[in-house]
Amino acid sequence: MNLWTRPQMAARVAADIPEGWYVNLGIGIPTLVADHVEASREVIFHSENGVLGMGPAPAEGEVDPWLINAGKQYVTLREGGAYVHHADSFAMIRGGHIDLCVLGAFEVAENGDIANWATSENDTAPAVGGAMDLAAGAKRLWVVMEHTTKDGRSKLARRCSYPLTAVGAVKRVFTNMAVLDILADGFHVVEMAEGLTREALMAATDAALHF
Amino acid sequence: MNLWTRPQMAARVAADIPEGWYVNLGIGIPTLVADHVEASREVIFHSENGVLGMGPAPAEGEVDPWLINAGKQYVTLREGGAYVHHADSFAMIRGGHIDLCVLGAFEVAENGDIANWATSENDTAPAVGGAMDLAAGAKRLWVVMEHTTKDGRSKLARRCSYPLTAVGAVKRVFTNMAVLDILADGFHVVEMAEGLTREALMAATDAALHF
Amino acid sequence: MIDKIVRSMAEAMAGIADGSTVLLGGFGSVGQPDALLDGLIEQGAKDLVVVANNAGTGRTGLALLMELGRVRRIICSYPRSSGSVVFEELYRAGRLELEIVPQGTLAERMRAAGAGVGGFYTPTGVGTKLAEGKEVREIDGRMMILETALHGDVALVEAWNADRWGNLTYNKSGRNFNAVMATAGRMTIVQAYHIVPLGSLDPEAIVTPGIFVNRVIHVPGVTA
Amino acid sequence: MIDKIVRSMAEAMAGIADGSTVLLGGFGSVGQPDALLDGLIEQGAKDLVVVANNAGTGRTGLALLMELGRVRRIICSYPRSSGSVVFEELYRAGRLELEIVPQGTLAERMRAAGAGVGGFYTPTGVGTKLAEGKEVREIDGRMMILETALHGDVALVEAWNADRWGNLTYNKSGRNFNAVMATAGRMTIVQAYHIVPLGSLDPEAIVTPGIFVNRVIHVPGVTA
Repeated sequence: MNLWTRPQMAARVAADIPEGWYVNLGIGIPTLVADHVEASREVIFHSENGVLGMGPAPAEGEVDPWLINAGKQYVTLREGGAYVHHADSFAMIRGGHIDLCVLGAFEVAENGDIANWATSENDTAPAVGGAMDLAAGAKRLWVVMEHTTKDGRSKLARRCSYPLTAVGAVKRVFTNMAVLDILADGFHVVEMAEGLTREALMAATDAALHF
Repeated sequence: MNLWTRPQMAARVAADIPEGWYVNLGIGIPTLVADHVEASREVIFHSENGVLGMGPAPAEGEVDPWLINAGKQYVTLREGGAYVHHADSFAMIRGGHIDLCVLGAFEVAENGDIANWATSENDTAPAVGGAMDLAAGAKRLWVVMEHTTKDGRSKLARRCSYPLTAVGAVKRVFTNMAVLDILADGFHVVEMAEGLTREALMAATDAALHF
Repeated sequence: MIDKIVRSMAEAMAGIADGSTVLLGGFGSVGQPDALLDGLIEQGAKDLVVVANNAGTGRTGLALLMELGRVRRIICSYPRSSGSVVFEELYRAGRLELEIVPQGTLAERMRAAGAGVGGFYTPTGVGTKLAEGKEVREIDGRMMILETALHGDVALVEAWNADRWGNLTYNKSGRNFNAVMATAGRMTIVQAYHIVPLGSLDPEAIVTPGIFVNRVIHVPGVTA
Repeated sequence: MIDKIVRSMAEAMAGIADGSTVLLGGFGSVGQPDALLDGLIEQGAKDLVVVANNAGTGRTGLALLMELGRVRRIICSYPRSSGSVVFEELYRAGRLELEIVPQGTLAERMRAAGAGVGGFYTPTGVGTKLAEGKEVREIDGRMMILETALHGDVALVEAWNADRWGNLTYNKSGRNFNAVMATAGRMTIVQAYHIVPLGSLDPEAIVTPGIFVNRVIHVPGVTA
């Protein structure tokens, strides 16, 4: 059994993105997705801080300190890219113009709820950033995350236990074990890591799975 | 008795505009106001259709068909001017950034109500344009208009009889007979045309006047 | 490769359905997508709701579309002008529904649609007959009315420069409603005076990023 | 002659009152008006409400302003970051009020303030704890919550180019919240890298027209 690595998970997400989509990638594994889309295949990446048509990290010595992404990393702008201000940038998100948003998460529920911004109801100083806007506003929300927490608890759940980011928003989940669609009746397994058994996947998942 | 001419009324309005104000001028006599502000005195004129820093009509042979004002007349752009789209242009108006709007009117009431877009409750095909936005949104609304209709009826009234453009918005009125401020208790005469008597002004006005 | 440039008007107009709400850019004669309007007349969609600042003049363009009986309803701020003969005939004959919206509210309602805002409160129109039937509430000591987002199934836009990603710039006061409507159309179709290579537009000066644009057709026009 | 350029930081900061709501541009370290923040620290206003995307890092700038006890409340989307030590100390000690707002709602609330919109309905946050106590209504088949305009008494903005009328351009991702906050401040104060002659900015590419700007101070900075 070979669970997928983080780069493999990112590559798997990238494989599902058609040319021409406008895509916003969250911090963490989602950010890696861009590395797996060849520049010749035109996918247009958006960053909340007003960058549309974001390119890869700059070559060493070519960093422009004025050009960062929402994760505060230095990036570049592709030919055809544009800069906008924050309200216009979020108009793209909230107005349903972003074809796809890929986020990490603490939990995803079988009804599409996502929890990815606070780990308890009494989190001291929670920080939401643009997650709620993205989750509620993008045309499609996909999540890429480890299937379980470090101590083995399933991150796929019947209902989220952490504070929600958005209700019923997630359409597809990519984990290190499987790719799952969320339909009206819950998680549907689209693909599994090579050698993983249905039983093992079920054992690792705290929700019903449809195969 | 010399009632003021339209150019004199416009000049009188212009005299009250301090340098540095952002000003939107309505169609008709208000448009003439710009001709009475010397270019050396920097008043910045705004037009609803996305022109800030509008200059005078172009010299003959120098018309740019892409540059018109809200009255659909050819204009120019001053150094320091900018083009914006309609939502941004009305954000300037509605957000209270325009220091002064000067409009024409059918009627102005002593409570500051203005009626300038439709002449009866059943007007076939009324046309409001940006009048309501300007009247409600500008920091100050002044009206410049003839004191009476062609058939001698007062355009200053206790209450407007025509459909309103905005409620309690007008601060100052410039007519061919007088300049009047509107305060909590009604019209206050600031200035009268030379030779006009108080009695003549009161006779021409269908509202109480404070001198 | 993304290429939003279409080669024919038929391609530009493909799929516009009867009953569509069509947003029509321009203010006066500046920035009107005349070629797209001709294309729409040719294309045949009917029972349309048209959103435009004005209601057409003469007997071409929007006026012709209305005269052909293809427009059910018009939403505009200023329908009446010296040449708006077709509008006035149809309106008087009761063959055209009219919704008058203050110009700024009209722009803001489409901006809201483009930005995912469902509705908003504005002081514009409070106490007037255009506020009749609208929810009123006091916010920050000021009476305001509720206005709702105005989406288009289609937006017809005139731009100055366009590239194959659909990035747009406009020319002077031609920007007007075009840049707002581009964001509010589910299908935004652009006629552009100039098609320029990708990367030739200054990323600091692109007014409508391509994300808001679906199709671009090159219409050089007589004014250049 | 209109001249919004001020010659000293004291002049730039004049009149900022205790209790002011201060909008603070920037995202991460890009576009932060650091010189104006230093000016505000020097100026002395206290009991401030600060609106910013982040809650400061290290012990300078916003973090220092907070550490000096001058900030009563912070409204932001993402207060916690690796270097936000001062914020965390004060927040844990109960000496700082915190209002968390989704980043897009934060931007939109200030855009609303600048555009004369009193409040608006958005789906962002529906069903989450950030929607608690907020009015919910269904619009167009979707649940939305009411958010209200967020005005600043003062907006502190960093720009790239400015002229004496206060027209501004920004540099790349430095535009961020700056251009939005500029419209939402009753007094908008700008630090600009470059002061350029009136007329040298392309009227098609001015991002913030001077109508939104009250004062500009030239801060060349180390990055040029």
